[in-house]
Amino acid sequence: MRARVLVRPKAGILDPQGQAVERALPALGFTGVSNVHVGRLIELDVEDPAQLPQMCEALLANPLIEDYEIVADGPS
Amino acid sequence: MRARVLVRPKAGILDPQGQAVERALPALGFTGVSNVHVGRLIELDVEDPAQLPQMCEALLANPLIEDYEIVADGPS
Amino acid sequence: MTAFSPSRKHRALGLTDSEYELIVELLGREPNDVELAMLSLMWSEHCAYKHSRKLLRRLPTTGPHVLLGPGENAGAVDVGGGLAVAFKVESHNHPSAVEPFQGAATGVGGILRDVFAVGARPIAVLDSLRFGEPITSDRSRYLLERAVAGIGHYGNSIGVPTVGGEIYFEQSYEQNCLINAMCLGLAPRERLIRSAAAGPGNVVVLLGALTGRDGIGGASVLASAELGDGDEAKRPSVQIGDPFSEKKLMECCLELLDRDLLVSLQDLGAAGLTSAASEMASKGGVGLDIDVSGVPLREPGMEPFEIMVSESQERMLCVVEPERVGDVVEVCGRWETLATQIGSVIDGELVRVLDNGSAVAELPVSVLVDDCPLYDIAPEPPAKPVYASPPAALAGTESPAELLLALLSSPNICSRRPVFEQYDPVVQSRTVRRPQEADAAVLQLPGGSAIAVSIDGNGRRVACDPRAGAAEAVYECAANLACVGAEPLGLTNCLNFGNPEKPHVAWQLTEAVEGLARACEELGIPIVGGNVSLYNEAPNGPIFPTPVVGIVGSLPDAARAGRSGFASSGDAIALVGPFEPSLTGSELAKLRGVSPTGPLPAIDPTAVRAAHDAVREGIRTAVFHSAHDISEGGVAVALAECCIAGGVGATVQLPEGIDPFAEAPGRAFVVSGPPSALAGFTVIGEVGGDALEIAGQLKLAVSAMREGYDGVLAEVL
Amino acid sequence: MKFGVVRFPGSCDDVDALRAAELVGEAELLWHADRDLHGVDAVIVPGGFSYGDYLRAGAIARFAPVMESVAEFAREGGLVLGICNGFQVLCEARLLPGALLPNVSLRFVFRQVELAVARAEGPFTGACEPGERLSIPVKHTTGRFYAPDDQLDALDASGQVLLRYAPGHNPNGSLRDIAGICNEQGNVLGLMPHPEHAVDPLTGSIDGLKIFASMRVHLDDRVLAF
Ligand SMILES: Nc1ncnc2c1ncn2[C@@H]1O[C@H](COP(=O)(O)OP(=O)(O)O)[C@@H](O)[C@H]1O
Ligand SMILES: [Mg+2]
Repeated sequence: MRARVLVRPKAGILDPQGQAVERALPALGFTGVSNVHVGRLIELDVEDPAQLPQMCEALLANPLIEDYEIVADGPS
Repeated sequence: MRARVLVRPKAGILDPQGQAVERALPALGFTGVSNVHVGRLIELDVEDPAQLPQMCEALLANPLIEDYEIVADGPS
Repeated sequence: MTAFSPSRKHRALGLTDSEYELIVELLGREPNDVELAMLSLMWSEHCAYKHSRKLLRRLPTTGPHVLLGPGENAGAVDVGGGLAVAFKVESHNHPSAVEPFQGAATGVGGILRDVFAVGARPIAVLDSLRFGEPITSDRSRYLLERAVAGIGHYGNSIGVPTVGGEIYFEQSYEQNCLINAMCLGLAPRERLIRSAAAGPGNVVVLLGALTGRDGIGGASVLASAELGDGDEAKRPSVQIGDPFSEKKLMECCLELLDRDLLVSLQDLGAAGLTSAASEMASKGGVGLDIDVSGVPLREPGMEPFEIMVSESQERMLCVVEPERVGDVVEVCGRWETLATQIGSVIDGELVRVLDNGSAVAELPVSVLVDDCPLYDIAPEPPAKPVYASPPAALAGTESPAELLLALLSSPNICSRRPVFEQYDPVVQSRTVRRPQEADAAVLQLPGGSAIAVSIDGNGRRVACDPRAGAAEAVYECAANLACVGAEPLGLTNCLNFGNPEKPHVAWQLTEAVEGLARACEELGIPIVGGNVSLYNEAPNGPIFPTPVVGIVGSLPDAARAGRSGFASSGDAIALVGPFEPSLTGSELAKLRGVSPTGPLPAIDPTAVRAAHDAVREGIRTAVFHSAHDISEGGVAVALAECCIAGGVGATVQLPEGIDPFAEAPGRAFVVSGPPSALAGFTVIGEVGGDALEIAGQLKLAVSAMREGYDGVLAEVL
Repeated sequence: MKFGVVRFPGSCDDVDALRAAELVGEAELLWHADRDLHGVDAVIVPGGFSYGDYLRAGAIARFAPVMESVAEFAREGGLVLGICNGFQVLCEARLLPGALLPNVSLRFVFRQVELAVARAEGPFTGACEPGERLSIPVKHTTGRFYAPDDQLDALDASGQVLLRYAPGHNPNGSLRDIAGICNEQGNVLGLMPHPEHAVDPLTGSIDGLKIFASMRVHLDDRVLAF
């Protein structure tokens, strides 16, 4: 199965990357954008999707600072 | 509107991060994982979602080496 | 006889009709597609140096310390104690204009490979950068920021310190930024290895990364054609650098050489396998068989020609005796580096490309490497000025103090700290002088001695007067070495120019090479290698002609390496060297909006050499507490920099008739030391206080000067 | 006494750490794929970019076979010093609390910074004076120490913060200016600055030597106590 893991900074932790994007957009003429956060996207083919939560806890995300979300993407 | 932008390395472009993760997983006891790619996840509130494609081209992605995908996420 | 390929593919690949005809004549037949792809790259400007090779013959290349000269992956000099230093500078201009982060990063990756290809462990990187104006151009700021990040990314991640460099901002680089990277490596003398393949029956092994469709056609299209608008289709896929792979590849190659397991080693750069295989065969006077079906691929379905010309990064090619292949594979396994047998050394003089055993290309090594026609260029001095005047930044009514502040805060002179803070200068524990501590970087060697290195080149001055400007680059670089107490051993250079088929660019190139050669002869410095980057041209004209030189020198005692900043109150300040500066080509002239034309002041080689010797000696004997050469911004800026670096003021009286802002790089120095020790020199004042006072001209607090000096790049970056 | 310096693929400051350790004792490299710690008395997890720092700095390295042995060694009270990337690895391995996030500037920064010794006792800072300032370089992209507030309070209360950036010297936005912390037992230290690059007057300051000397003294005392 093809799966996506979305990893984002936990709420309340300073996200300078998100802030940098938010600051840069108006200069490029894009207005009305707020609440920007930048995280990681991991896409993979996995034979046993049941393993995904453990993979996230162990490697793909750091639960102290990041939340993750697993999205099934259909057959690979 | 809350939106997500998924940014990933273009097909055929070297993805060292994806390779490193793919090589690490078996050592942790996770087998049957392949085709791993690591990209960026950008989440944002945007008043005018029609601007998103231009934002991606101009800032959020580097069109020379990255593809992007815009996912509407419902009201912010 | 005319024998155009029916489809005229050769033209799309960058070969002229007559070059194609010559190929057909040499082969006695039409080349097939694989052969045409290989030849088009080997006969490109980038690989064949067809517009510059004849000129390069003018350069002096021999000297008592030279171990490897031009022709090898990197040159090398003997630094004593049984050690050799290998070094080279290379450009990555066009890829960086397309994607500055990856372009600059892979530029560093490439020059590192050239250095460990000769068996030397990379110990330092320097970079020489040129962009358009940072204050007015968004694009220039973007290129600057991303290129610097890319250089740092690669060097920092691989554990090689970036110890120096230079940056200039000029309108002429707006479309064509220059990214030149230099690397130095250290090896026991006897460990230096050449790239010549030898021993028919020996195995050809490909090391490192998987081969993908990176930079297919990159060498000929990217490096030999002008970047114009609407050239999207020509842009090949961008190469991504992976410093982690290269770190493993580097450690792996160095261990293979330590254990004496290789016959020869060669990096894969422009033109990939084609160039590496041809060069190794040519140097060894042997043939090679390469079977592309054995090459590990990143993408399925690659054609043999794609595999042969791919420029995927982080790969090396080596020749191994059959009985040692097992050991080689074992070492590579430990370093998680792929090692694949892809061919063998054969008798004869053919490079044969096989696909699962059947030949898909068969080319004589000589046709690949030697037979590309070398062109004479047609130099012609320009009839009218080539470069427009820069916009004037000064009103013309400023006081000397205001002029000094304007110069200190101009992008070409201000502090580079916001840039070099992004580079690790200390990893490997050799760095005795970091950026901004002295005019050259100093690296200690085992046994207490040290080497020094600097990289220099002021394109605006070369634009004024190509011959004198190029010579000045050599003098200035050698002067920087003198300031830390080092004696030059060898020089590398990168010639960044516009389109040499245009007569005035041909003239700039010819004159600059002459200036370079003469300055090296006058100072007794051999040129051990370099690189040429041509066609740096936008629709509105060429870049400033920009020869960049890097010199490596040695000093006997690392503990006595010089510094640029004034050291103690009460020291006397003296001028050393002949000094008849002019405003032509100066930073002040630029700020005043004057176009870069006109002859530069003449150099008296004997007097300059004596000045370099005196400064070197003064530093080595610790008679001088500081030394700094007088370059951009003249003696006033030099004094201000000594004050800022030392955190102390100075009071001086300039000799009659010297304009404090006029320039004559590479000849003269500001030194300080105990008054008694400086008695024999032209003493102009004293260190002390918290302001710089130039009698009759200006008085500025050191803090005010520092504020101007430190602010500018921090704001644009 | 002997130090072991771990070498991952991508370690950069391993040889520097080895040389620094050799100034106060013996030292050898420990290969990442090897579980055997060769009987060393203290382990240094050095700086660099283990596994390219891909995904998250230190995330992949913590699974190296050698790290299993290092974790066990630490649990048994062995001295473990993690420098820069080593600090990141130790946090990822949960041998130290908290995490290291990208610098607020989002850039790599090299800078000679001043550190204030927050606690001048124990195996890593015992040779320092209380309140002493140390001049030591930092060089990293991911050095902003983070832990939730309550955990930070606990670290402060238990004296686990050994080193802070002196006022005005925080290069990365670390919470509470934290530059180096130890575990509860006090035998594992992680710090972002590079003491191994401050051991030779020719190449910088020699203030970093204090950390290595403290370790030496601590181990010698322990041997004497037996
Ligand atoms: N400007 C120059 N001065 C001296 N030697 C040069 C110059 N340009 C190129 N060379 C030499 O020509 C050879 C080929 O250069 P290059 O194609 O850049 O090598 P590589 O493929 O190893 O990067 C090298 O040995 C190099 O040192
Ligand atoms: Mg080479």
